[in-house]
Amino acid sequence: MLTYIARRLLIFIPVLLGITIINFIIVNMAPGNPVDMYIDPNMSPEIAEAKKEALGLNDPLIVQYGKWLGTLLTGDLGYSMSSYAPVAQLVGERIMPTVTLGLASLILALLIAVPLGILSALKQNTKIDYLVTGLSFIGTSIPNFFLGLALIYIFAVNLGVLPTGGMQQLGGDGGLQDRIMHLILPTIVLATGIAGRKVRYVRASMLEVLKQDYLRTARSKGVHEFWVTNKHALRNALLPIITVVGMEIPLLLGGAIITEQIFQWPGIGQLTLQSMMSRDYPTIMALNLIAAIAVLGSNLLTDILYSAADPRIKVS
Amino acid sequence: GGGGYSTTNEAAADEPSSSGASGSGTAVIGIVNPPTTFNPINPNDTASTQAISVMNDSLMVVNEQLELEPRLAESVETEDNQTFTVHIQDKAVWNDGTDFTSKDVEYTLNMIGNPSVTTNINLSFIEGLNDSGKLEAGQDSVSGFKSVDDKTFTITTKYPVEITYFNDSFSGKIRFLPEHILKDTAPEELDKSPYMQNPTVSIGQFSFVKFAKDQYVQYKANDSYYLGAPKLSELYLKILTAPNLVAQLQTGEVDANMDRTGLIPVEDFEKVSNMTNVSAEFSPISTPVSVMFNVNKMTDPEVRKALELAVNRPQIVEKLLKGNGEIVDNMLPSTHPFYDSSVEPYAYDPEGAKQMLEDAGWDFNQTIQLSVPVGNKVREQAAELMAADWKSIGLLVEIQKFDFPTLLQKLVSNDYEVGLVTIPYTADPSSVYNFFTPNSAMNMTGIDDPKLNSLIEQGAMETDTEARKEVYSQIQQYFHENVPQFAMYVDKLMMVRSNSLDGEVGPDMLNRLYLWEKSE
Amino acid sequence: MIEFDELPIKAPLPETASTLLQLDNLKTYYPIRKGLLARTKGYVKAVDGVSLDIREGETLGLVGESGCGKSTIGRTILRLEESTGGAIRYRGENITSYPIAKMRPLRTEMQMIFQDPFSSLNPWMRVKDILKEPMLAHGKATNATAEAEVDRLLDAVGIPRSYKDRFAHEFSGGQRQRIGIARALSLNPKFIVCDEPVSALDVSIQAQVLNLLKELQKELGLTYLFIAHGLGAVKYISTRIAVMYLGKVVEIGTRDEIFRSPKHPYTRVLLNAYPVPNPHLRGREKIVVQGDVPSPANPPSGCRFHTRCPFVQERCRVEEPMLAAEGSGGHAAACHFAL
Amino acid sequence: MSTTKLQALAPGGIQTAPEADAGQSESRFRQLSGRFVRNKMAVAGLIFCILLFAVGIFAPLLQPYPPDQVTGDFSAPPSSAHLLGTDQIGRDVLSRLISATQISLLVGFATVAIYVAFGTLVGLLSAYYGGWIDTVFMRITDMFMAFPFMMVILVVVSVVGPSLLTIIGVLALFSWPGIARLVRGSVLSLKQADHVRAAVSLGLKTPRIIRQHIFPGALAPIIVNATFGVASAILTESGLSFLGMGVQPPTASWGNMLSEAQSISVLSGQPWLWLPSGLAILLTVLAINFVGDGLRDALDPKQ
Amino acid sequence: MNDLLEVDGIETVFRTERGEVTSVDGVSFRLKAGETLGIVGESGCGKSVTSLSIMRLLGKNGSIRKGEIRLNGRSITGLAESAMRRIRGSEVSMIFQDPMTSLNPVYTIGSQLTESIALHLKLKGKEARKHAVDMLRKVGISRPEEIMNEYPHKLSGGMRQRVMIAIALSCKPKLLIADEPTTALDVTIQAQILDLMKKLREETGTAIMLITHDLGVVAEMADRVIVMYAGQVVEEADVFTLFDKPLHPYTIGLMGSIPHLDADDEEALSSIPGTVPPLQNMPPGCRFHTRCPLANEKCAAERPPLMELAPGHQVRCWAAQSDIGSAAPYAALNLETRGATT
Ligand SMILES: Nc1ncnc2c1ncn2[C@@H]1O[C@H](COP(=O)(O)OP(=O)(O)OP(=O)(O)O)[C@@H](O)[C@H]1O
Ligand SMILES: Nc1ncnc2c1ncn2[C@@H]1O[C@H](COP(=O)(O)OP(=O)(O)OP(=O)(O)O)[C@@H](O)[C@H]1O
Ligand SMILES: [Mg+2]
Ligand SMILES: [Mg+2]
Repeated sequence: MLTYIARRLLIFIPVLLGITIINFIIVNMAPGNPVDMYIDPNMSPEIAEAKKEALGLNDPLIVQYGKWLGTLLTGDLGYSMSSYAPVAQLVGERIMPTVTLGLASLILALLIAVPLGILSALKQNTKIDYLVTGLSFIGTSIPNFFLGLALIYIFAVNLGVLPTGGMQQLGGDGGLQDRIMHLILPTIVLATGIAGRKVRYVRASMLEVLKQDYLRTARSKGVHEFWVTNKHALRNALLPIITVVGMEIPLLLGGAIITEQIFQWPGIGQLTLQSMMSRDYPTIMALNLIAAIAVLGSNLLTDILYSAADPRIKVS
Repeated sequence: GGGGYSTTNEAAADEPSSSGASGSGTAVIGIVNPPTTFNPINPNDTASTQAISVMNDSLMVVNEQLELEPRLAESVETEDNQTFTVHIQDKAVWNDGTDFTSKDVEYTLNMIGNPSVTTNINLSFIEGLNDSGKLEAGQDSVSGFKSVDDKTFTITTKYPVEITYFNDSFSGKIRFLPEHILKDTAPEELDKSPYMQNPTVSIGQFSFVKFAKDQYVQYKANDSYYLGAPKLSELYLKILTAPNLVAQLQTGEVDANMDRTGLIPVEDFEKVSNMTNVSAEFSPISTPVSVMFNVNKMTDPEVRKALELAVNRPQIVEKLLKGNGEIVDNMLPSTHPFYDSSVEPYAYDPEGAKQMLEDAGWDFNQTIQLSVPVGNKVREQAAELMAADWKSIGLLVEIQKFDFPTLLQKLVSNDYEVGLVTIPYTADPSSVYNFFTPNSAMNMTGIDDPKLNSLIEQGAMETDTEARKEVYSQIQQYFHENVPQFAMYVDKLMMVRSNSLDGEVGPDMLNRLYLWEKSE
Repeated sequence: MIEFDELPIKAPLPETASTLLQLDNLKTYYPIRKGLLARTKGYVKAVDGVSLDIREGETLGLVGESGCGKSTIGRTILRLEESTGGAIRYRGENITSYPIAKMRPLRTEMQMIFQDPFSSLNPWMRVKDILKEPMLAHGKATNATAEAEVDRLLDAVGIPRSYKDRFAHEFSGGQRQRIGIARALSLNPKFIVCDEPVSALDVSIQAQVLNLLKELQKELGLTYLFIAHGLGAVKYISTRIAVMYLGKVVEIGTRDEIFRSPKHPYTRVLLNAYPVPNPHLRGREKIVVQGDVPSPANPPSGCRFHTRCPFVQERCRVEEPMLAAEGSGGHAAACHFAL
Repeated sequence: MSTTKLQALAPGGIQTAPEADAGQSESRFRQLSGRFVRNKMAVAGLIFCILLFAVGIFAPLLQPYPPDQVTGDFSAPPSSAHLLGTDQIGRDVLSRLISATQISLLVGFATVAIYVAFGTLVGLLSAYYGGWIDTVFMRITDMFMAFPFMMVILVVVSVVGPSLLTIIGVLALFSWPGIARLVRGSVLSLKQADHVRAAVSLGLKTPRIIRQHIFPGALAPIIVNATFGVASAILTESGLSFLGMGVQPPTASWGNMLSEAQSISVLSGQPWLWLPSGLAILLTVLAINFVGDGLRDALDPKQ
Repeated sequence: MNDLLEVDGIETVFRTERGEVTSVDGVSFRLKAGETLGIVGESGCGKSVTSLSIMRLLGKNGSIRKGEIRLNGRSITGLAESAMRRIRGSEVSMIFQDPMTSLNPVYTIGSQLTESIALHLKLKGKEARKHAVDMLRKVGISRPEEIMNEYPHKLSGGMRQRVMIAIALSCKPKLLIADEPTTALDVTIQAQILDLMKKLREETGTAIMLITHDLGVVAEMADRVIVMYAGQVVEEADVFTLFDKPLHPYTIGLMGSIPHLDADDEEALSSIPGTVPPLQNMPPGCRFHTRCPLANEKCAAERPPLMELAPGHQVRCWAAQSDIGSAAPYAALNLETRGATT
């Protein structure tokens, strides 16, 4: 197991290097740069040039990349070019909100999707099945931004029961209850899409398992149908879900950009958009790196979890 | 000639007793764009400038009539339009109790001039700073600065300038660094110093408490404020999306929207006007949205003029802005003191425009690229209307939307044909016209006409106000005729204030925060 | 690389028939990858030093338990699997490392019939296209003549011509197996590897297919390597039989020799374990071996059968027996105590 | 093949039972369509899609007004002149909806066509040839999979400018790894299938083996994935439109029409501005998903 | 009557997408305590469905439309599901063809074994475990304590089938239904399992219903044999009679098509031409007539009933009935009944 993890981590290195290189090129190809961003007609072309020089923006890309990688290897993500805050701090502050939102959405989505998926599979080709299927499709086809606004309109503006956005009440730390109140709407928005997709997977996986011979064995032992489903079938059906959940993580980061934007959730997504808009190269690079690590890490975690959950699979 | 302002602060005079007393109540101002930095000498963007000015006063402030009023300064005076004497308010103290003195001003100026400090402030008109606004190598202090005493100093400019110019470029613009806090920080470390992330020591109406990223900036009353302690105990700048801003005005979570960075979308005007818990009005002045021509590609002034004539600007103002706007011809709105009302904006005339184009030999098979920045929906919609207008006279138009950095890069490097951009102006008109000289890093139109260059230079150098007005009239006339740029529209911004908030909102609202009151 | 620590041993060859195919100490290993860099940490020794001769016109039956390497031999002969060591000689020519292009003309001579009639036919092609494809690829027919050839092939395997527009899934297992045979015949081969062609079929259908194979052999002078794990079919169709255990041939001989006087204990166990469809023989003495076949990744030392052999001796555990001819006509067994 | 010998070999004892369903040799297609037709939702979805295509193709004929022209009051509610009202700058919503159909379908289908073709190619080659080609391809695939999708799309769109082509290209660029893996997986297992082994032993050339014997087997998961891909491309475009990076105005797409609903007033008071495009997205995604589901069931060999 | 199991004319149908199919059509037989009944027949002829009907495990779309099944004289056809569950695994238990898929891959052998022990014997914890270990030992598994904690994939096919047998026998059932228990196994392993079953049968006196299509296995194990074809019983006799003197042309054909190890025949194997007709599309008359060399008009038109031609020997064939005792019509089959030669 340990060698397996070590090997996977070893493979990460070239992949990450590739990702950062491609990303570096793409980001630098984007027109605009952090200096020109801050419009001031009194600035002379020379000083703008000097600024670029000072920030190293005039070096060849390879040199710039080398410098970035060099400082990265010393554990330093550099300083933001727009706020001059250490990038590590900027990103660090945003990770928890995004992780919180992502985890909450995943959990909510699974809490919805697993029972519905199972129900749908057990009642295959009945009205219930069609209803669940229809709902899941609707869940996957509502754009996040639309659902978000609609929920704000209903729950925050009309009913006034939930805050429209943000992560906590102004000023205070608000306490747990306050945070949860703020978490509800964005979580619902993100979870809706995930749940929609997951229901289909759980259903398909359950249908597959329901065909298996070992269920017949269980029945022939006189096991109650409830346990046949919820013990013998369920555990097998949930195994592939682990992989699928792992695949959600990159989508979560992506979906979060819009959701965080709508709900003013101070996470990675928001920072991404801001640093994109200000061409804050170090921050963009750091975000990208972290996202890539998150994706690769979650892949690895999924595989490990899978092998832990499924006795048949031994990672090697 | 000479001139000057002197002041006795009314509020302080009215209620001197309030100084030192704690206020009560919390006000929340909604903004859509988050501030990115609190560095007083490097405010990157409007939101940052606003966030900084809540806690840091400048020597003077601009009021709603675009006039400069003294603030930290008791007076700014000059005899020869080259040496400006500034008296600092006696009572001005940093919020930690340290006296605010000429030393702070000197330190700040030296930092601005220091080549290794990042700043977007350019004071190249001050003696001792080179054309880039930096100290020459080997120097570490600005020779144009002279400290007279703790509360008095003089600034010498390289050449005579009008006092408005001086105040606009210096007194109203510079906010100060606390020398007693930062003096041991090496200049090259200044940008990254912890102070810039957590600027609790400041000299303004409120003091910084906390910046919850992407959510809000929290301030508390500066009880030792030299104009008297604010009546509120707390103030927030709350960062929201536009729909949420409207929603929260309705729910009462937000008390007012910020000028310029807290826009109410046009489609919500009606909804907001109908809200019972808030009162809404339109700000008297706003910024023209410029249509920029790349004169190297759109070389013929007649063509550019024709394109201006072909835009149905009344429709934009009447229907899109629902009447809350005006039509002007170029960079300044009609409320600007330097606005020349004798320059009549062209009337909408599609037929005439078409004729002019034909006369100019325009190739109607040529596609015009219209570059539009994303982020302001009304501006985008107006661009679509403009494109439709142009199409209706037989032109081929292609809209390309870019995020702001991309667009700016294209404009600055003259890699576009027609572009939209909003350029904020200040009380002194020279700042906006500086965009049209080759001396600027930001010459978006690429225009380099000796006549215009000399007019703009004259405008900056002229010390007599009336003479300046004359020069700027000529510039506006030049724009009217040559059309390197024209204004698509000027929209009046909706300013909303909760009924429970007692205070002024509007373009200069940040000047008067300390007078705001909040009833429950 | 693999060391050639054993001398190649050939099964005895009667003078009467010429050798068509010769395996010379053939080895096919599948690598097992493990560790940090996924280096090869060991091998599944699926075929571990097999020497055989297949004579023109005969059927060599190959029997053994599941996983002992029978299919691997078949696939290696047809170069569907790369061998790890040893040589394959076809008509005296060493084809072990022929490149793909050089191998292609030989493909017309050697063919294969597969075990699973469901997966061995391309489900997306019509029968006639399945049969035409190889002929066209090798220029054995033109578009014009192919249709007639298809008819003849279908006649030969007993599928009505009218079915040639159908897809594989529209046939029963037995019929599919016939189509598989027709496809193998389409290139007019000399030698066919039949990899358990009847195991997946019902008993009554098995007989149809076995009869067909036998008849075709007689008519077309084919040579078969007939792989099976049941003894019944092998006995019916083979002239000679080789018994495999864990990657090695343990006994080889004519059909009668194998069935009448098996020499290797494993062969005897196999014969004995086979349930006889005669209730009157129920009470007969039986040798039931205990345990399972060991893993080919880690075969036992000495004689590979020693872990299950009812007659095991100390010597068997340490010394590996050679497949040595004994007595008449090339009947050989790899056992120290061969009977 | 010696024909004489074969002819001599009459199938004497070998008789073939009359096939019970002789005569009705369904083609594979007929059989699949038969199964597909039994799934009512899938059929409904298919009909809806066909209608959509018709709308897309005949869009210029169906639009009551030119979609980019200001033809009425701004934000006017539905009336007899404008059946679905007008948008915020006075253009006919119905006309725009119809012309948006064309664009959104183009985004959905063109994106999928590109990435499916590319992903399939990569997957096929990677799995068939294995070895270092596989390693390199798969590492590249990993890389593209680990890119945070939205973020990179934003960067690329701002680099190349947000034209319709860019959107299609960029969506395709970051969607192919999924299908490459899918195809690789099924090819790896198909490679072990006996009919592929047979093709090799018959001496067929590699391109033909891939084309004729491997590719069709990998097709089912590809088709299913592609249908879902269409739906998700349409959705992603709407997300990009929300961020101002979608299809460029004045061209209408469902996404940029829907993103007009970025205001509480519009949401609550002017449903004609968002409901038509919202419903169009919802129904199309639903329909395509149903079709995909139907296809999946119909193509499932276990059925 | 002291028959353990009485199956009386059951007809089992499945609702499918293409309409209803009758998989088992009027099957009747009896099984005494301690007896072993072999059921043979081609793939798809309804062997498994018959056994699943007895277990009432036909799934959602299957049902017994007609007939009755009695266990120890008590009808179980209409029994409530809860009562049926008490029977499954305790009175009647079952082992299946493919030991690779019959065990749940994510639970240990121990937990799958103790599940039914806890359910029916009401043993808990250590006791249940001890019983389970005993069972494993009984089916010849060495190191049973360790195996208890293993997952199925670690075991070989033979081991798994032993575990299945241990599970099936753990609650001392009166009837064990073994549905092709050795088909997936190698010959040497098959011999082990058959050996084990014989031994256990002697020890416990359990009646066995042994389903297979291998006549060798039947000859080895069964007391009486039922031959099924296309959902019907076509012949029933005790094992010796059936092998010595089969009467139905299908049975004869089946026996002719097995290559025998002990005969030196060079001639072709006899084979039954053609394939089984699909259930949806049964020919009228005798279901076998399309493949039968003896078929005449009567066979094509009239369905033959199952007729007792000798005591305990029942055949569903018009030809067999008309010419009992005479071998003449069978000459046309060109078959010999090899079992009789010994
Ligand atoms: N592609 C492969 N990769 C790794 N191991 C393999 C591969 N193919 C076969 N093996 C292993 O090689 C050994 C021999 O396999 P082979 O298929 O030749 O056996 P066989 O005698 O044909 O068995 P069966 O009767 O089950 O068909 C087995 O242990 C098998 O697991
Ligand atoms: N759940 C089901 N739904 C529909 N048809 C079924 C179902 N189960 C069995 N059948 C049909 O019933 C018939 C008899 O099947 P059964 O499984 O009893 O055959 P079998 O004799 O056991 O064959 P084998 O030897 O292949 O196991 C087959 O034609 C099969 O297709
Ligand atoms: Mg094999
Ligand atoms: Mg069965």
